[in-house]
Amino acid sequence: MNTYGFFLTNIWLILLIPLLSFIIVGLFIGPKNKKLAGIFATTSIFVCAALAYGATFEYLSLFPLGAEHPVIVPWSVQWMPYLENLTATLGIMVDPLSLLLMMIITTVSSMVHLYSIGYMHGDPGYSRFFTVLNLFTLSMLGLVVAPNILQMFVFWELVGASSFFLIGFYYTKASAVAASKKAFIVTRFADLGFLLGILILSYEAYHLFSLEAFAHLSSYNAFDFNFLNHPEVINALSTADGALLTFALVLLFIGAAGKSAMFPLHIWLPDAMEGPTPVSALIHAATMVVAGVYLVGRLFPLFGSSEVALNVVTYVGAFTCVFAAVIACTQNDIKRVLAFSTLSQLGYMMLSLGVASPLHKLGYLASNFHLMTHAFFKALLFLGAGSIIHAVHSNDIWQMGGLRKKLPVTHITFLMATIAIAGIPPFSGFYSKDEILAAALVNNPIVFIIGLFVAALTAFYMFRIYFLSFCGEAKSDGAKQAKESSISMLIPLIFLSVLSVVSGWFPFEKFFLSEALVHNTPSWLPIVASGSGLLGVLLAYLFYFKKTTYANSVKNGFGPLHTVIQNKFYIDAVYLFVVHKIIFRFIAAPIAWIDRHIVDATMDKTAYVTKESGLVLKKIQTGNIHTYTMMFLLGGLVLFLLLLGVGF
Amino acid sequence: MGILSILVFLPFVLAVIVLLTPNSKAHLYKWICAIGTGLHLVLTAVMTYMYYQSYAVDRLAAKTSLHTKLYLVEQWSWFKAYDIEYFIGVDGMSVAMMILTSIIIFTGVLASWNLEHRTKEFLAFLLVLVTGVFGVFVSFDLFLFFVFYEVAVLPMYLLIGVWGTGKKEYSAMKLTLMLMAGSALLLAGILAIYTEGGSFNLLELGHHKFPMEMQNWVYPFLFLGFGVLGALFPFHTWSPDGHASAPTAVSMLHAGVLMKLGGYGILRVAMYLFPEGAIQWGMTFLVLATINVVYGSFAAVKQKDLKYFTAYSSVSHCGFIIFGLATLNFVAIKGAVIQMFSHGIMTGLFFSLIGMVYGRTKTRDIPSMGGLMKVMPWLGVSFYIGGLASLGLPSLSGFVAESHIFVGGFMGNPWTSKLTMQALTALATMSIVVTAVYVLRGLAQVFQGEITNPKFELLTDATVTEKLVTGILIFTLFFVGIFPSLMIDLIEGSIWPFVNRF
Amino acid sequence: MIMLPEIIVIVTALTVLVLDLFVKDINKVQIALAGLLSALVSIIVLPIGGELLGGQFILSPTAFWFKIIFLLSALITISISYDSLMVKTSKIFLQSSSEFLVIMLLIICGMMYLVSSTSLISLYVSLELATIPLFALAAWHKKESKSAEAALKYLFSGALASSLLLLAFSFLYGTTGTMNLSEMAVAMTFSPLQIWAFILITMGVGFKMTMVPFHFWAADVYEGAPTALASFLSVASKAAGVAVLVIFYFHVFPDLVKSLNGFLAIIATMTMTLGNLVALTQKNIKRFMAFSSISQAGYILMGFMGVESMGLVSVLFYLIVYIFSNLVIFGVIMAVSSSTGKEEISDYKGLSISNPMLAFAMMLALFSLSGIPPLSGFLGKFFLFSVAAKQGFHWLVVVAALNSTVSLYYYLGIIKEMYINKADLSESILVSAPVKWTLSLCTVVVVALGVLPQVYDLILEGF
Amino acid sequence: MLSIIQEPGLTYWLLLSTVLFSIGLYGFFTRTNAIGILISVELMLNAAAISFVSFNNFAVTGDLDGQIMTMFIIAVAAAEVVIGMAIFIQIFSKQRHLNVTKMNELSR
Repeated sequence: MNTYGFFLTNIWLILLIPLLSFIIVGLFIGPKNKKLAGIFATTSIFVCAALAYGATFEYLSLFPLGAEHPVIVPWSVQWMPYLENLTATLGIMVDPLSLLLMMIITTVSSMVHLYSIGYMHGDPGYSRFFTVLNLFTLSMLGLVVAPNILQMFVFWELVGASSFFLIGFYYTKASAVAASKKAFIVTRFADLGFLLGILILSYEAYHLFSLEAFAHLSSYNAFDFNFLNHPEVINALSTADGALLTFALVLLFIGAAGKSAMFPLHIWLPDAMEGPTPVSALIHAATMVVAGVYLVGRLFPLFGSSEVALNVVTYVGAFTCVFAAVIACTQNDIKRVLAFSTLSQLGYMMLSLGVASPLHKLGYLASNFHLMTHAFFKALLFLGAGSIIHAVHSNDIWQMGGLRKKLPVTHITFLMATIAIAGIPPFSGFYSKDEILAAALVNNPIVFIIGLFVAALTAFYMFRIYFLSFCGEAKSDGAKQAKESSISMLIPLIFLSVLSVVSGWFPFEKFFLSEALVHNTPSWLPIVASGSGLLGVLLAYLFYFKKTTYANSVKNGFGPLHTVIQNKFYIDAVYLFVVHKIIFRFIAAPIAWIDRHIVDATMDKTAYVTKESGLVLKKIQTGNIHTYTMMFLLGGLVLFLLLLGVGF
Repeated sequence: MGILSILVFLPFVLAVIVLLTPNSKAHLYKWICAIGTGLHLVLTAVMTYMYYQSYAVDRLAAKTSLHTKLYLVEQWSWFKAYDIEYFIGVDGMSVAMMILTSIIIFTGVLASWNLEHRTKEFLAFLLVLVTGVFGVFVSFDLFLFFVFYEVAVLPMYLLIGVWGTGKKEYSAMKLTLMLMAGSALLLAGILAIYTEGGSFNLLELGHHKFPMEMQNWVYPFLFLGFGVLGALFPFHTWSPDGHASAPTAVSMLHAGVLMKLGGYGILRVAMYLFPEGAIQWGMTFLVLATINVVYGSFAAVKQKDLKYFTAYSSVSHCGFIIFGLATLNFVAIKGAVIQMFSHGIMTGLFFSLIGMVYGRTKTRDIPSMGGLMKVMPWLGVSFYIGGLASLGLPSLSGFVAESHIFVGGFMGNPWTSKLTMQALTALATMSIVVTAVYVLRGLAQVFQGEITNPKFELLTDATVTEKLVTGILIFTLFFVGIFPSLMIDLIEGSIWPFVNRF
Repeated sequence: MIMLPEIIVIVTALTVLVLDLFVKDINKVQIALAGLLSALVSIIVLPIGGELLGGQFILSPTAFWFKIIFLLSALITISISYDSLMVKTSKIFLQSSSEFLVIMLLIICGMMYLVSSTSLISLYVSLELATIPLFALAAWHKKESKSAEAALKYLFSGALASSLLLLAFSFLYGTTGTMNLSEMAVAMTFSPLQIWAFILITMGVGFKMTMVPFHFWAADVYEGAPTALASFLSVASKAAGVAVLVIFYFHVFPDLVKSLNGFLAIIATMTMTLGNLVALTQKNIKRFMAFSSISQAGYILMGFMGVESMGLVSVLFYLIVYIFSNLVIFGVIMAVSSSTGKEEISDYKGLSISNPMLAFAMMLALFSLSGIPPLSGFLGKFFLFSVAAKQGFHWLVVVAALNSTVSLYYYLGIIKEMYINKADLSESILVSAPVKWTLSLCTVVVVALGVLPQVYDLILEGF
Repeated sequence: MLSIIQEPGLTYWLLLSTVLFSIGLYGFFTRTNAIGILISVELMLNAAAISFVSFNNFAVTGDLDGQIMTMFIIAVAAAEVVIGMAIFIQIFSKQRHLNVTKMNELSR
């Protein structure tokens, strides 16, 4: 075994540093000195970023780009020993996917930390914000480097908890409290699916250890990814009970769908915008929502083994993609638009994973590539929106306008990110979306068409908010006196805008695979893709550049349909109805009632019966001597009968 | 006079000292008890260290042994006629329970720091109660076990009756009667064991092969007898009322420790002596425990009073303990024992916090409180940590226990059909969502949002003792949550014999 | 000289009688206590197994222990009723209390003869000596009509019982041809007449130890009679009843009773359950104690199952434990009624504040009666239940345990009055010195008996 | 003439004693006056005495225990009567009547 360099040997620092800074800032620095807390937290994340980049560099020097990229676990310690080889270890797994994710998370997180030093200035909960942000980064990193599925679940829940605290940061605002509760409960429900998936999977895998065919794998644990993704194990599991394996995979996907806000479980993401904008940028754009994609990506060989699971992933992803894009076009709050746009881009990633299969991995690569590029430009969009809101003091795009001259840096960076997401050639968005469309074209034409249509929609709603906020004249006095944000907020914007361009040229194919992938994408594909993007831009220009007459006429044309879409198809209302009306009224309340009036009452009844019988027996004590002596002789008779009955 | 006897009778001695101190030095009572229980905590740590030394040598042997191996044993004959002995010793499980009880009594005494009404008798009765509990966890002679078991139940009546709130007489009487009725079943069971097995010594009885038809009726007797204390489904109704009207320290001790006697008893006596009976009755009690879990969590959703809210949540969590035991699977039983420990600490934290909040806001009604986080951040954060621990957030001890029970439940046992076992475990797992719903709803209503009642503006945050109480309990929650292998290693050795006997 | 204890008791009775004539208010209680103590000491010294008067008077181990029980109960009863015997100002003071004392001593003497007798004649005479004077004591409160009425009811039930008993003795005598109990046991032939005699004896003795169908007199007599007598009845006369039952079940009909476990179990259940259920509803403390002692008789009956020596030992041990617990409660009742004159349970409100020591002693004794461990009541009950369990009557053990839970309900009711309810006792309760000493001594014994095994082993050696 | 009626055997005497006993019992339950009840008690005791004597005479011919027993029965019966009368006087002095059915002040 070749020895690891400095970075890889103590890779565990990447977890320890955020933990230490979380504790130190949280307990010691936070209450004392606000300013120092912010700086200390940000530096610790920068150190983590350096560690991540160092590790990737070292990994690539060990295993150069073209060569085989093995999965190595430089550090792991026994954490939770359930049984002999059913032990959950706490460790760090290094392979191209986890390195990629580590880089993305640490970069975006450090940018967001830097940005929020300026953005959160003057907020009473300043140090509390940085503490929980550090906790979030720690748990996200823990999730990404997990060598086994149980450690992933552990940090998965911690991510959910820290997002709960961050969404509910302004805890005095009732809507923020409700949003944080909703987010935690919906993701918790999805985690139930995830946990059940783990239980079934680990139960099935554990029984393989008893077969002697797997004696040579006995050093592994039932939870480890290396074991679960091991080809022999996979075909053993699918042959043993294919249906059960598919059921387990669908359950795991439910967990992923919850965290990545896929269609049925997406309701919490738009409300999560209640949290401060840096939070939305970090958590609800770049990192947390991507965890679901990462889960499916990590277990990709296992998912590949069952057709049904992949189809579920594809169609749920595709539907969410279209569904969210349509809603995004009608939203008025800038952060809601970006939230729905995140939803639809996640749908993209999911469908590209679904479309891929172990044989031709293009979809798998494209999804991870898009994950990276999306993280950068979506974070940039959110931070840009943050600085707009910071300047204009309102989220509503109809009150912005004409900010081009007032916020020059924000304008340029926001424009670059919008072009990137629209998928227009020189920028990163085009390359990753093009790869996804190529993968979709090969496997699933319907999905390809959906992807194309959504590409146009994405361009349309992105440029809609661009034109409304930056072009035309200022529509409100807030927009009139808008001033550029402070320097500490602008540096991250610039850095991210550079990244959102550079990330397009990332040699993702060689990074992931050893041998080059056979490319049979037709030449007309890139042109068609960028064409649909430009079409979207053109439509947005026509509708929203100067006067919005066309937009209004189209909106009235749609009439009631428009309001339905605007209200997110009333799905939230359905959920509220189910939870409150059905679960609370027809299950919880009756149980509470039963407990109080039936189970409890029976106990009291038995006590009442004993008391009553006491009173009845008391009546025999009449006090009259004749009854006493009569009872005396009756007793004698009873004894005699007893003797007859029992004695003989 | 080994360390175990000291540990058991130290609280009793403290109680006597408190009773004897004259009324003039009233302020001393609290200090005597605090220092005493603190000393007790230190001694428990010493005992654990001593246990580890002697246990380390035969850790591997435990895996295959059929009989519990005891350490730090003290044995004197008591009643020669019935060969009843004062036979105490400790194995992994008992050490864990001793640590739990020692922590809870120490924090309980600290939590009742500002109690004015007849503190002398209160502390004395509390310490007598805890002596009974310590006794149960170390005694391995059935007679002694039963004596300590009843001593633990009895001061309850006076503690709730005299120092309680709300309809205290009713709930105190209900609680005592239901627990005593439960122990009536136990007495019949123990005597049946004695007539059949010939001795009261648990280890000797372990060698005796009990006939099947006897096991068939004695096992349910013992299970239900202990189940009443462990809040098994139909007999749990004493716990919401009892806890709602009990004073803080009493409900801490009761929900935290006494309810664990039920689970502990089921494992130590019923399952150890009657493996075939356990198999025979496994499914019925598993279904009951599942109802317990789901029923308890749903009932907690609609509760308006903080103490009822916590009481129902502890009914659901105790359901987990019995569920873990009823699965007859090694991992699940280990999970049940960890759940005993973790839930004990969790409820201790919850009830102490409720006591502190009640001490300030003078109301336990959830809707009427709001926005307290701004006024008492320390208590708010500790409440949230307790809440997250109870819904099983990883890195807190709740997750360690529940994941064990779920994994064990899924692996099931060779005597019940795989499907039913997994279906029941899935049902129980579903409760983690319902727990999340009611915990967050309750805590959000109390702590988040604007301050509803202007009077709450001027409330103060935690005092030093309160910070100490919550600090110790939260530290334990995190310690077990982050380093579970220590707790697992402590317990594992003692669980193997139970499973090997099936 | 194994008849020494009886002689000492008679001599003390006479000296009290005579001295009372000549000396103005002598401290008769002290003399009585001195006498009883010396009798107790003399018994311990005596060799077990001796016999006198050609076998008519023996000192068997059972006799030895029953005599100790009788003397102990007399000793404690007299000392706790110091108020009603000596203190003129107390509300429960008895006129001509020295005669009361003399009769009580003679009754004790009767009981001691009862236990040592070997033939039917001496058995019958001593039994009557132990019963009839009680009717007179019951009527001691001349002013109240309740006392006379109680005495009347007691007289008639007692008379009926003794006549039934007598008829049974005649049948036994007739069929076995001998008066001597041990010879009778040998000549037993289970003829219908003897079975009928067995039933009649059970009825007669059932009256004395308040078995259920024959317990009706107890409530009224306890309430009507002076408390001193009520406590004496609940302890000594019940022990005498048990003694007679032991003589017949263990020595005269052993193999018949061995086959009648079910019969005994059902009577025991009836006695326990009825005693407990009716006690639930009682308001007057003395009536309440009547029913509580009826239910205790039920537990004692469990000891007779299977007629083995372990059963007898547990019955004896339970009686000793029962004496101490019961008399502590009666002591407190007398202390309270001597200063407040009230006998309702609700009058005990806030006793824990007005007199904490009294309340604490009462609480311990109540817990011991309801069978709560570390106290001796639990131990006594545990051994009785183990006898029933050994005979395979597990359902009976459950019923008995549930019964003691029900009994816990009403014992806790009193504790609730004392500890929880607010005190409205205006005058504080002052307790005279001897009563205070006896109560604290008995409470210590109640606790000690529960923990120390010596007493049980001592009894065991005898058998 | 006497020889025609042969010597009555044990059963006849026992018959007599049981009849006497049941008469006493009957009196015990129906009499309302306390003294009436006392009389029926005496009847029962004497019935037992008769059965003792008859057993002694016919069945147990060896010794005289039965007759000695009767002596004691008579003595005890006397004692009972004395105490009974004392109690009745006390009741009578208070309530001017001895009707047993009215005396249920002690009840419940």
